[in-house]
Amino acid sequence: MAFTPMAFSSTDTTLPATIGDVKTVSDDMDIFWLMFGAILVFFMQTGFAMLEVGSVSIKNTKNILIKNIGDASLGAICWWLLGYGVAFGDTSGKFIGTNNFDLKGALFEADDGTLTNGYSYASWLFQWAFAATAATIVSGAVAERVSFNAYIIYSVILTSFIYPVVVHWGWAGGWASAWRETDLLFGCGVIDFAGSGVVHMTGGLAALCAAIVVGPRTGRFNEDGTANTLPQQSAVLQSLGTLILWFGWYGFNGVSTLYIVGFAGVAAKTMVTTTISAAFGAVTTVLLGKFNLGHWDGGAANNGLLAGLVGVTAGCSTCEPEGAMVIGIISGFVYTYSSKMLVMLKIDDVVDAIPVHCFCGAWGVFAASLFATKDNYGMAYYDRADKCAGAFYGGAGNAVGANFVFILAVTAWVVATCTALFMGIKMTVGMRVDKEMEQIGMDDSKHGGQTYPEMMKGTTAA
Amino acid sequence: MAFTPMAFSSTDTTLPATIGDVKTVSDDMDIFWLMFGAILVFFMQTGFAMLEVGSVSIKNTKNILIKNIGDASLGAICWWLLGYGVAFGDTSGKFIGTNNFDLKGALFEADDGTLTNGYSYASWLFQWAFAATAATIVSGAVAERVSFNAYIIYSVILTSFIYPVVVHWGWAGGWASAWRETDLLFGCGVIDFAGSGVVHMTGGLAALCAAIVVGPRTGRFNEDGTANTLPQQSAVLQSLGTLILWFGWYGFNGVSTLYIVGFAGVAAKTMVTTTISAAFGAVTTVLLGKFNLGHWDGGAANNGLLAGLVGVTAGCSTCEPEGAMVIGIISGFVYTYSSKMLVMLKIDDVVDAIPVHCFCGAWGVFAASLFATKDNYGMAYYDRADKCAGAFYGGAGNAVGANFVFILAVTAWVVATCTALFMGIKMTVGMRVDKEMEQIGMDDSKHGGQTYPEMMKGTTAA
Amino acid sequence: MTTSTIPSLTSSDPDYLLQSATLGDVASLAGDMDIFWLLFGAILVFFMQTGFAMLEVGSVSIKNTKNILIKNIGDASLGAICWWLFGYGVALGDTKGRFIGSNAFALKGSHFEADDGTLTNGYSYAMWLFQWAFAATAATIVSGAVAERVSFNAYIIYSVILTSFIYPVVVHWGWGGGWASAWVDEDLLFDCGVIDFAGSGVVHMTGGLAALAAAIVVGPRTGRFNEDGTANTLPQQSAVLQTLGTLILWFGWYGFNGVSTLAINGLAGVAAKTMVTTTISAAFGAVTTVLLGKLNLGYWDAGAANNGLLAGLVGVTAGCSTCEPEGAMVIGIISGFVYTYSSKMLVMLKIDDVVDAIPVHCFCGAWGVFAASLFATKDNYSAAYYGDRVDKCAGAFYGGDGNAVAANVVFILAVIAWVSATCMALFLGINAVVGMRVDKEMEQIGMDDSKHGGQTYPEMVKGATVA
Repeated sequence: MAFTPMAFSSTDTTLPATIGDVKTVSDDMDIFWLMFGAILVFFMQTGFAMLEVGSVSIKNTKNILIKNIGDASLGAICWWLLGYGVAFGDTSGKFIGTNNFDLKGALFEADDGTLTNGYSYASWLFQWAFAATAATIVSGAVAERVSFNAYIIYSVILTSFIYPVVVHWGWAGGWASAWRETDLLFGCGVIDFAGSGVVHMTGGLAALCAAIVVGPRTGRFNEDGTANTLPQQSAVLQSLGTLILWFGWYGFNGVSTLYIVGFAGVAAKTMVTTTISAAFGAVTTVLLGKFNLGHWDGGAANNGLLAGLVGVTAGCSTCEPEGAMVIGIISGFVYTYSSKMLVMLKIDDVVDAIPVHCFCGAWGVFAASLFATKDNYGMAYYDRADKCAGAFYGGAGNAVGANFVFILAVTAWVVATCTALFMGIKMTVGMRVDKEMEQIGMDDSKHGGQTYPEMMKGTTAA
Repeated sequence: MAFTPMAFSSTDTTLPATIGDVKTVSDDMDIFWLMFGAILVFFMQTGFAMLEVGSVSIKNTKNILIKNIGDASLGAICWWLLGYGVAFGDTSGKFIGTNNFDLKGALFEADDGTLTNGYSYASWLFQWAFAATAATIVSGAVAERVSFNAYIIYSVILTSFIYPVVVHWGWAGGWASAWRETDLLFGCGVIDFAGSGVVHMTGGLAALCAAIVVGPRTGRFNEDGTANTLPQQSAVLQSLGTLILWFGWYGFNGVSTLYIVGFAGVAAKTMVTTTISAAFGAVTTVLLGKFNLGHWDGGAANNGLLAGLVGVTAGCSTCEPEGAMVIGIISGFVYTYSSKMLVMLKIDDVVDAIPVHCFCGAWGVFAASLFATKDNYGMAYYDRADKCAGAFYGGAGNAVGANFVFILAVTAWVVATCTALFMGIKMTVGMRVDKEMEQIGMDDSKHGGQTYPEMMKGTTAA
Repeated sequence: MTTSTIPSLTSSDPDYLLQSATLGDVASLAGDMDIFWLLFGAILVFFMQTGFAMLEVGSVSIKNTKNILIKNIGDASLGAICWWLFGYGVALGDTKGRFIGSNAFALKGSHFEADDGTLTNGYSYAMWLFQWAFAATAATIVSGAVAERVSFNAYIIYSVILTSFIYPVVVHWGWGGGWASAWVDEDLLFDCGVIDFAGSGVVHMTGGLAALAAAIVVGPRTGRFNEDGTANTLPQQSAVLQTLGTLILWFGWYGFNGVSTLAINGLAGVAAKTMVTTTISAAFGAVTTVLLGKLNLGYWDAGAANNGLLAGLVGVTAGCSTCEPEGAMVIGIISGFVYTYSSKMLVMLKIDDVVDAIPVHCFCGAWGVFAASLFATKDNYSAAYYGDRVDKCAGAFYGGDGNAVAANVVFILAVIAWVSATCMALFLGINAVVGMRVDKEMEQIGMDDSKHGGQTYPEMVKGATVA
């Protein structure tokens, strides 16, 4: 507790400083920034847990809680052993990373090969929090009927393989990445700054496949095609979760600059556009809900907020506030009507994860290629702004091409692998709990008893 | 993900560094600091939401939740289009700001007129979070009977106009601001560092006007003048909200230095005085509660904590820990007895927002002019300490004059505009829901059904 | 709100940005960043109070809701007052016989002044805040264990004494100028001092041992144990709140462990690696405990996931900055075993711990201190502590001479002796004077009704009075 900072070997403060002295401080600040972001994004796990538990019936409370802790815990183990290497290891054919597994390898060593490369450790932490987010999206959609064994299998495979491959494509050495000097997709690479596509569309598509394979909850749809609203235990917990997600999203989007030195202005503007899109997403969805349902719907406010946040995640660093407004408004429409469409298709999504993450995610990637201004692109990315700026701001259209191809490729990859995965699970261990267990709820049968023993009549003490 | 920081044009780290190199890193750190604070203050929205929902009856749960999400969302839109410019634009007659609306204008551009001024974007975000706080204070006081249309109208006007004008007066180019070199009120300007007056008194006074105009909840007061305690759904949520508010308050007070470089010591001491005042506020109020009510009251602990926090917000950077102790203790008294007074006056405030924010806010502004030491004033403000230090620490009394005038002016401005606003709403769309809706609760009639359908007897499924 | 110049770099020369910078300019920037770092950590650790509050309230019966909530607010509030007046000085003041600090009380004294004696030493204020948040954590651990039957007066007395004296003395020993501290230059315990980076021993074992003493003295809740030696599960109001609390604790733990570097300049890499090992141990703690729970109970237990997570976090807290990820894995797995079986043992001994605070904090804390002396690598020790002691002080599994094992074992024994002795005296004294326990009737109907103005959830619970 008595030590002094180690940066300066000399205590004579009147000596001239070198660039190296300044750079030491600057590098430490970048690591600080990344840890700050990692912690914020990790807190989104708490948000998802509250949102999901608030949305299910009381009889499945403990089941959803243990899954959320599992997403973070199992996620950390998978990300450690496999995920980070698949995502950020040296590329094999621009398709997949092949080393730096297990926090070992050149990435995690300093130049002299022995000491720790602190920045890489911070980056591992930041990216782990993103990976856990992608995995969590699924568990909300298929809650209340998916089996625990199925959940464990898909969580592991999603976090170890399916999601990291998309990360490799979009953000690392993969074929669609913009973070390279040469050989770029359409001369630009995809604009998906914080992951409307990489994270949200991937999670949302996995949720879509899972929801189709597992089927709707018993009693969700009637024979005449209408849908029933099943009990939701607490709007309070859902709102708490949503607000925590908004809070964490400033780390998700803002800290995706990955550096603060030289990027503080980009980060600040990113947080502003994030705010504006979220606000317009919420207001639009509430108004649409009033129009469609006739009441001011609290759930619409929550999901509209999230829709606006997902929508702006790809373009948050490159759009102007006005662009963010348009992105948020359209996200509200995309959410509202894709949610209706899923009901018509009898796909049962307990927390509306598919409309929010899959459809608004895809919209977000597309929007990023429309609304990127040259100034912002130049600051957040590289000096390719003339070619790669958004179609609405004088870009040559290459960004639209790149982003469109990326959307299609991610859709193909995730749908193919996830359908195989979930069909495989269905045919082996089974995707779904049996009818009786679904009826009485999973807490009683799998998790040692009901929640709220003091409030619920006829329950066993936990 | 592969880019290198931009701060240093040369990679030869042995070259001598210039002041410019140091300043680049330093500016980025200041922006980081402000974003850090903005995110913490934004999280206070979650705190207010939990506190308010915990304080109302179950039948109005969704109603209060959607309002809280609206305060942040609508608030962002209003702050974007109007509020920030009114508050921080170039002054017109030291009364109101007149430009930099809509995130446009010189403030948001770098020196060369094209690039982004990152600091201003961060400042916008920080100040938006403050504005949302001011608006939220009202919704707690008038919960359970105010109409949704009325809520939307007053939220918009408060965030776009009434509150930003006070900000302009106290913190920007206005007549009472201390952040200027010349032409200061009493030669000093007001000491209201983080806004006991600007934010809390403004929000609390608006809440007072609203509560008077809308009238008490049905059943709150008996004909003989006694009051009934109406059902509060959950002390847990109220405490969760309070603790989240305390957490966020470190951003509210500590980061109000607005810079970390050169102000880190001020920020650290500010967080310490904030802690001490909160602690004494809680302990004092609990003891007064035990004395008055005969039991150890959890609500007193929560509101006493908040009273201590509001009280120290104006003087947090300029008082000593002993001063913070006195401020916290007196805040406990102010809260306890102003709360009693409101009950005697038959003004119904669901969450005790008026005692906490209005009365402790006014006390806080006054206290700041008493307890500011010369050393602390010199570090947090300017070199006018001999004239402007607190009356108890050798100041010449100018600070007392300035702060007192500011309290009166804010009271006059907010009471006049808010009374006009709420009376106007009352005469047009109406301030209050009808009797029947109040009886059965707003969730059923306006928001699509009751919360907790599984726990409450005789409710419809949500 | 001032103009946007760097105060330390003011100059009227228009070309001053091009003038050469001195080490002093850079050092002043670095100093401010270190304070920022510490404030960041303090706020995160403070948020753990919210986590403990939710965890504890979720674990008790509805009838004691307000009682546990007011205690948690009290831990932070009373804790701040005690830490201000006494605690910080006892912990981090100048040492007296390497046993106890003897100045810097009430935020006064040279610690809190800059070199010129008038201005504020910002770093010390930030340190006060950071250490206050730790102290509040230690105090809170007790209230969970003895919930639902301890009297409010007893709670106030032990909180004050724990935060003002018992805990700060341990801090002085382990982190201040005390006999076991590694942060002094000479005269070190086994030439190394204890490796307890963020406080598996200093904070968690201390809190956990105090909880153990309190639980023994106060006795189990009525109805917890049957005459035939079996135990009943008493009602827990909400698994949701318990989980919310646990997740908030995990969030705050990144401040607890990561920011315990106490500076960011030169130590950012250590902090980043520390957060990674913290994550890995937490993950393996949770998974191990859930699997053990499935094996022992036959179902997937959400409580096991929560407490296993916390077990992994407590276990890695001492060695977080010095172990490798593989070491963190082993620490987390063993923490899961330590938690599961020490929890069973307490039930067999008929010690009633409402939130399992003793297994998590006391037993996993002790394991954590021991583990730190096994798994510290030379590279990591050198980066987090001092380079010139590394051959002697690295972990036993990574080529150290065994001095660290000896120092850490002695520290564990000393903390056990100190906390057990002082806390037994404290709690027996309270029991003899004001009484540790509420009366039978109040325990039956719950403390909210009788002491805190009425039941929680008046609208949901039958027979509750309106609050």
